[in-house]
Amino acid sequence: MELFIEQSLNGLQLGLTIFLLAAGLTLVFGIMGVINLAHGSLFMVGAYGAALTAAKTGSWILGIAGGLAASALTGFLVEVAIVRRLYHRDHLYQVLATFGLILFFNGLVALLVGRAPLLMETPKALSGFVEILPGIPYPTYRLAVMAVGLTVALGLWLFIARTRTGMLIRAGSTNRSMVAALGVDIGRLYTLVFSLGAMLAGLAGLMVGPIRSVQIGMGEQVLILTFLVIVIGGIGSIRGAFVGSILIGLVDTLGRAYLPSLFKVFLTGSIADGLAGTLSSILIYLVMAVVLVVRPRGLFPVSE
Amino acid sequence: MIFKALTTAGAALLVMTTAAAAQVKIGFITTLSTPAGYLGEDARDGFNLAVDEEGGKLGGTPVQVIVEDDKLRPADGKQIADKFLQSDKIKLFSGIIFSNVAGAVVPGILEADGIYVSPNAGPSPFAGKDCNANYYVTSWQNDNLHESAGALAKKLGYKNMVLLAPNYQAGKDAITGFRRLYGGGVIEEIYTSLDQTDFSAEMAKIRSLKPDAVFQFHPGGQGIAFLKQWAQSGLKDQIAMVVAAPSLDQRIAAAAGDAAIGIRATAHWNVDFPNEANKAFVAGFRKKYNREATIYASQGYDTAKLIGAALKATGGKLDDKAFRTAMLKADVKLTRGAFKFGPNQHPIQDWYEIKAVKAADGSVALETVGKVLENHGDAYAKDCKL
Amino acid sequence: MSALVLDHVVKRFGALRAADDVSLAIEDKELHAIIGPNGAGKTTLIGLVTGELVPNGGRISMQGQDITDWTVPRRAQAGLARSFQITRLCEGFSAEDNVALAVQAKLGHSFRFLRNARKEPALREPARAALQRVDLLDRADRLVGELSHGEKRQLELAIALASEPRLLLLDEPMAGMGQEESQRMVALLAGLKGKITIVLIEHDMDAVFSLADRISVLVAGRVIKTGPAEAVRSDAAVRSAYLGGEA
Amino acid sequence: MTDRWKLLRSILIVAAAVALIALPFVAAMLGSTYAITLATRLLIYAMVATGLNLILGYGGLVSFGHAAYFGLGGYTVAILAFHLGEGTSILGFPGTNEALVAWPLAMVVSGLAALVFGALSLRTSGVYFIMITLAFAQMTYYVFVALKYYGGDDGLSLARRNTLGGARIVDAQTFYFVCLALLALVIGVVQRMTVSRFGMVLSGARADERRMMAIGYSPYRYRLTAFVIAGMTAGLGGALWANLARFVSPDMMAWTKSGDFLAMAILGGLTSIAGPVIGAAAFILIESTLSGLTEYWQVIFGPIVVAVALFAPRGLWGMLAGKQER
Repeated sequence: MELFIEQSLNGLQLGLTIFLLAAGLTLVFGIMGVINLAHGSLFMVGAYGAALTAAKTGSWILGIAGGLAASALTGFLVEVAIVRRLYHRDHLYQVLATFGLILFFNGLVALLVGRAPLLMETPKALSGFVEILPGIPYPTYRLAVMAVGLTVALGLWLFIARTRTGMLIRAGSTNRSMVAALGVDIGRLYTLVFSLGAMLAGLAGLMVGPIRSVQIGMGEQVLILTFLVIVIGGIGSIRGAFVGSILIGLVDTLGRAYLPSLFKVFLTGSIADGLAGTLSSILIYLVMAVVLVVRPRGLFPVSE
Repeated sequence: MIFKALTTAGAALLVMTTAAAAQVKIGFITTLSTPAGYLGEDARDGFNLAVDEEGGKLGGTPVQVIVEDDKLRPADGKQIADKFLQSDKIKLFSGIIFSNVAGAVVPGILEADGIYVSPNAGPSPFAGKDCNANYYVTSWQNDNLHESAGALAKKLGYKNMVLLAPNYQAGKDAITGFRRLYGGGVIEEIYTSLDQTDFSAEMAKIRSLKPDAVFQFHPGGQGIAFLKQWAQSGLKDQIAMVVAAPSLDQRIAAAAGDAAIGIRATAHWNVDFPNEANKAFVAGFRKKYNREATIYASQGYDTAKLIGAALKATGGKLDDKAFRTAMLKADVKLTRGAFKFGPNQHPIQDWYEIKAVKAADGSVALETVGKVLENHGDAYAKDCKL
Repeated sequence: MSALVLDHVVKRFGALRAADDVSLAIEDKELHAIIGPNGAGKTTLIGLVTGELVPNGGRISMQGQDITDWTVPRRAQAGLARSFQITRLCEGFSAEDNVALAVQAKLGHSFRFLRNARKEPALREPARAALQRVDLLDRADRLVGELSHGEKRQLELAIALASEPRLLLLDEPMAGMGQEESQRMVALLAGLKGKITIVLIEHDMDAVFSLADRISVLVAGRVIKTGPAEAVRSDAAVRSAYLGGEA
Repeated sequence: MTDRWKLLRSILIVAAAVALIALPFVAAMLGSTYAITLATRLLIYAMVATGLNLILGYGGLVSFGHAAYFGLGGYTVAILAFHLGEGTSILGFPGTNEALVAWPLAMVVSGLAALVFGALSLRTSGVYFIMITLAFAQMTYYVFVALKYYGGDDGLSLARRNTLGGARIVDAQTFYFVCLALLALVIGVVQRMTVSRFGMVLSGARADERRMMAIGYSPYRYRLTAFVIAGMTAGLGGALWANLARFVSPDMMAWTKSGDFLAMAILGGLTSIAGPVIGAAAFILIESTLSGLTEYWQVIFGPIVVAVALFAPRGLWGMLAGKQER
C-alpha cells in the first residue's frame, strides 16, 4: 500500500513535469492554432541556457534566469522570423516548418556547444529528501518540480481568467477581428503569447535538467509525450492539458510499476517481462487512441 | 649490365614511390547527430589524432579518412557504405558505434570484399557463426562489457541483485552477459522502455525489493538521467551499483556530476592508465581538442594504431592475405595495454574496475581500482570457423 | 402524404431553446417559405432537417418515413437537397465538376477507381442539363473561384437540382445578390414551383410573398403562424411580433 | 492551361522517363553502381510518397504515421525470408523468398494495418488525426523494437534478394528496372484514381466536407479506402526497400521517417502526380549531398525544409508550373 502511494506520487510528479511542457504547447495552439513541433527544441534551449549560465556564474538562480531568457528570446525570434507566417496556413505546413526547425536547432547546438551532454546538478538547497511517509523518503527536488508545475497551472489559470491580457487572449482565440477592432495589435499579442509559451517550455527544460540529461535531442524524447497529453486533454485547453498530463503520468508510472508482476501471474518470467515491457512502452499511446476513438476531440474539447 | 641494374633500381624506386604515394582511403561511418553524437565524435577524433600524429599517415602509408554521419539509422549507414564502396572505391572501413547500424552495414562491406575494423560495436552474430576473415573488432564483443560487470559484482560479493536494462536487444544481451559471470542471486530483472527518461517507478520498486546491489545498463542520456535520479532518491547511499562502461563513460560522469561519485564500472581502458602510449594519447587528445579523452576516443585511436601497424607491415597494401596476417599480429602498443586478437578476430584483453571519485578540482574523475578479468575473450569464438 | 413533417421538435443549446416545440407539415409540391427575424432559429431548423443537428426531442419524417436518426448523407440519398446560405462549393473544381459530383452521388456508390470521371457521359450529360436549367451552361468549364457571386448561387441551385431531389431546401438563395441577380433567381424558382417540394428560407420579403404557396413565421424558436401569404400578411400576431417590429 | 505549358509538361515528363530508363546504362558506363543504388532508393521513396500524396494532397489527410506501413511491408518480406532460412513456419505457413508471394502479402499486411488504424483514426480530424496516426505508428515501432525473435531494434537481415517468379534478381540494374516498372504502375494507377469517380469524391471531401455530405456522400468510407490504398503502396515500397537494403529494422517506422515522407510529398508539390517523384528525388539528393559535405548538415537542411514550408507551399512542381496548374 505504501509502495502504491509512492508510485502514485511518482506518477503525479511525472504528470506535473509533462504539464510544464504541455502548458506552453497547448497555449500556443489554442490561441494561434499553430502546431509547434519545435516546442521540444525550446525545451532544450531552456535547459542549455540554464546549464551554461549556471556553469559560468556558479549560481543556479542566475541559471534559471539564463534559461528563461534564452528560451523566451529564442521563441521571440522564431515567432518573428517564421511562425507568424504560419498562422493562417494548413497544419501540414506548420508541421513541416517546425520539423525543419528541430533539425536546425539540434545541428546548431552541436555546432555551438558541442555534442557532449552538459552538467546540471541539483541545487544544494533542494538536494535532500523529505520523509513523506514513514520509511519512504521523497526527493526534495521532485517535490519542488511538483510545486512549480502546480504554480504554473494556477498562474496560467489566473492569467487567462483574470488579467486584461488574458482576456484579450481568450477573445483573440475566438474572435480575431473583434480584438483588432478594440485597437489591440494582434500581431504583438501573438508574439507575446508565443514567447510566453517558449518560456514555459524553457522552464520545463531547466526544471528537468537536474533530473534528466541535458543533451541534444532531449526535446524530442518528450515532444511526442507532450503532444499525446494535449491531444488527450483537448488541444487548446489548459485544463485538458493538466488532466491529460496527470493521467499520462499516472498510467505510465503505474504501468511500469505493476504490469510486470501482473503478467507474471499467468506467464513465465522472461515472456512476462518482454510482454509487460512492450505493453508499458505502448500503454500511453493506447490510452490516447482509446480516448480519441471515444471522444474524437479530446476530454475537454475547445469550441471553435 | 649497368644499364640493366639501373633500370631495375629505377623500377624498384618507382614501385617504392608509387607504393608510398598510393593513398589508402578509410571510410569512417559513425554517429554524429542524435543525442548519441558525442560517441561518434570522440571515436572519430581519436582516430584522426593517430593519423595526425604521423602527419596524415598510418604506418607510413598516407591515408585519407572520409567521415560521414550515419544518423543512428541503419539504412543510412548502409547507404553511405554503398557510396563509399561504389563511388569512392573505398576498401577499408571503420567507425560504427551502434550494433544495429553495424548489423545493416557490415555484411554489405564484407560481400564487396571490403575490410571492416570495428572501433566500438561488437554484436554477437559476427563473433560467432557469421565471423569473417575481413572483419575485426578492436573494442570488445558486446557481452564483454556486461560479463566484466558481472565478474566485478561477484568479486565484490553481491548476493541479491536487481538488474535493469532497456527492453530491446542490447538490453537483453546486457542482462544475459552480466549473469554469465555473476553467478549470484537475482531478485528481479526490470526492463525499461526505449525512450524512458524518468525512472522513479523503477527506483521505488528497487527500494521495496531491498537488493544489496543493482546492475543497470542505460547508455548515454538515459544513463545520466538514471544516475541523477538514483542519487536524488537517496538509494545511492543504501544500495551499491555496478554498471558497464557505456553507462559510465567520462562524458556521463562529467554530466552527472556528484551523482556519479561512488558508482563502479568496468572497462578495458581508463584515462589514468599509466602506460606510455596512453599518457601520450591522453595528453595529445587534450592538446588537440581541448577536452578530456573518453573510452570511445581511445578506441578510435587504438583502431587507427592497429590499422597503422598492419599497413606498415604490408607497405600500404590492403588486397592480400598479408594485411590480415599483419593485422592479427597487433604489433603495436595500445593505450589500453595488453591486447591480442582471438580466433574470431575479436579482442582478448584485460578488464578493470573503475570508480567515479571526486577529483581535487571538484570535478568527477574515473579512477582505476584494479583488474577484474585477465586475457578475457568471448563466448562466441568457439562457433567461429576461420 | 406530407413531404416533410416536423413533430414537436426541440433543440436546446444550453439554456437557449433554438427550436421550441416546432411542428410543421410541408405538403407535396408546395413552395413553403419560412421567415422570421434574425435569431429566430431558422438556421437551427435547417440543421435539424438536414441532419447536421440532432434534436433533443420530437420526430422528423420525410414522405412518411421517420428520418430523425438518419445521417446527413442518408437524408440526401433519400432525396433531400439543399443550398447553403454561404456558398459552399469545391473551389478547385469547375462548375461542371461540382454538379457532376451531385449526379454521381445520385447514381449510387462511387467506388470506381480507374475510369476518368470527367469523360463519363452518364455524369457529364445530366450535369450539363442541370447547368442549363439555371442558365449557367456557358460557364461550365470555369473554376468555381472565377464565378461571380450570383453565378455561384445559381451553381448551388444546379447542384441541388442535379440530384433530382424530392425536397429542396433553399437557405437564403438571394442573400447578397443585386436586384438584377435576385430577379433572375426569382424567375428560376418560379419555374421550379409546382415541380418539386421547396422549402425556402429567405429575408427578401418581396420574393417570399410573390413565390410562396404558404408561409410559416418563426419567432424565438416557435412557429407562430402558418398559412397562405395573405393570411400571414394580415395576421395580427405576426405583424406585432415581426413585420410590425421591422416596419 | 495554355498549350505552351502542356507541351512543356509533356516534354518534361518524356525527358524524365527517358532519363530514368537510361540512368542505369549511363551509370554502368561510368562504372558508378552507386548511382543505380541511389536511384533505386529514390524510386522506392517516390512510390511511398506517391501513395501518401493520395491521402495528403487529394484527400487532405495529414498522416504522420506513414512509416509504419512502410516498415510493416519491409518486415513482411524479411520475416518470410527469415522463416525460410530457419526452416520454420509462421502462423502455419512456411517462409518464402518468392516476390510474387511476399510482395502482395506485404501489401496485404500493410493494408490491413492501415484499415484498422485508419478506421479508428478517421473518426478524428485535424490535429487529432495527425497525432492519432502518429500514436499508432509509435505503437507499431515499439512492438518491433521489443520483438526479440525478429531481432528487436537490431533488425533483421535478408540473406539474399527475393526471387521474382523463380528467377533471381541479382544485379542492381535488374532490380532498378523492377522498381521502376512498379513505380510506373503505381503512378499510373494513382493518376487514374485521382480523376475517377472515387478520386472526385475524395478531392471533393477535402475541398468541402459539409457540401459533400449534403449531396449524399459519407466521406469516411472514401477516406478509409484511400488510407488503405496509401498504406498498401507504402507496404510495397517497404517490401522493395527490404530487398534493396537487404535489411529491415524498426528504424523504418520511426516518427522521423514519417516526417521525411511528408517532407518529400510537400517538397515536390501536393495534388500533382509528378510532385512526389520530384520531392523524393530532391529530398534524397539534398540530404545525402549535405551530410556528405558537412557533419553539421542539419544546420543547413533544417532551414531548407522551413523555407519550403514557408515559401513554396505548392512545392517544386508548383513553382515550375506557376499558375498553369492548381
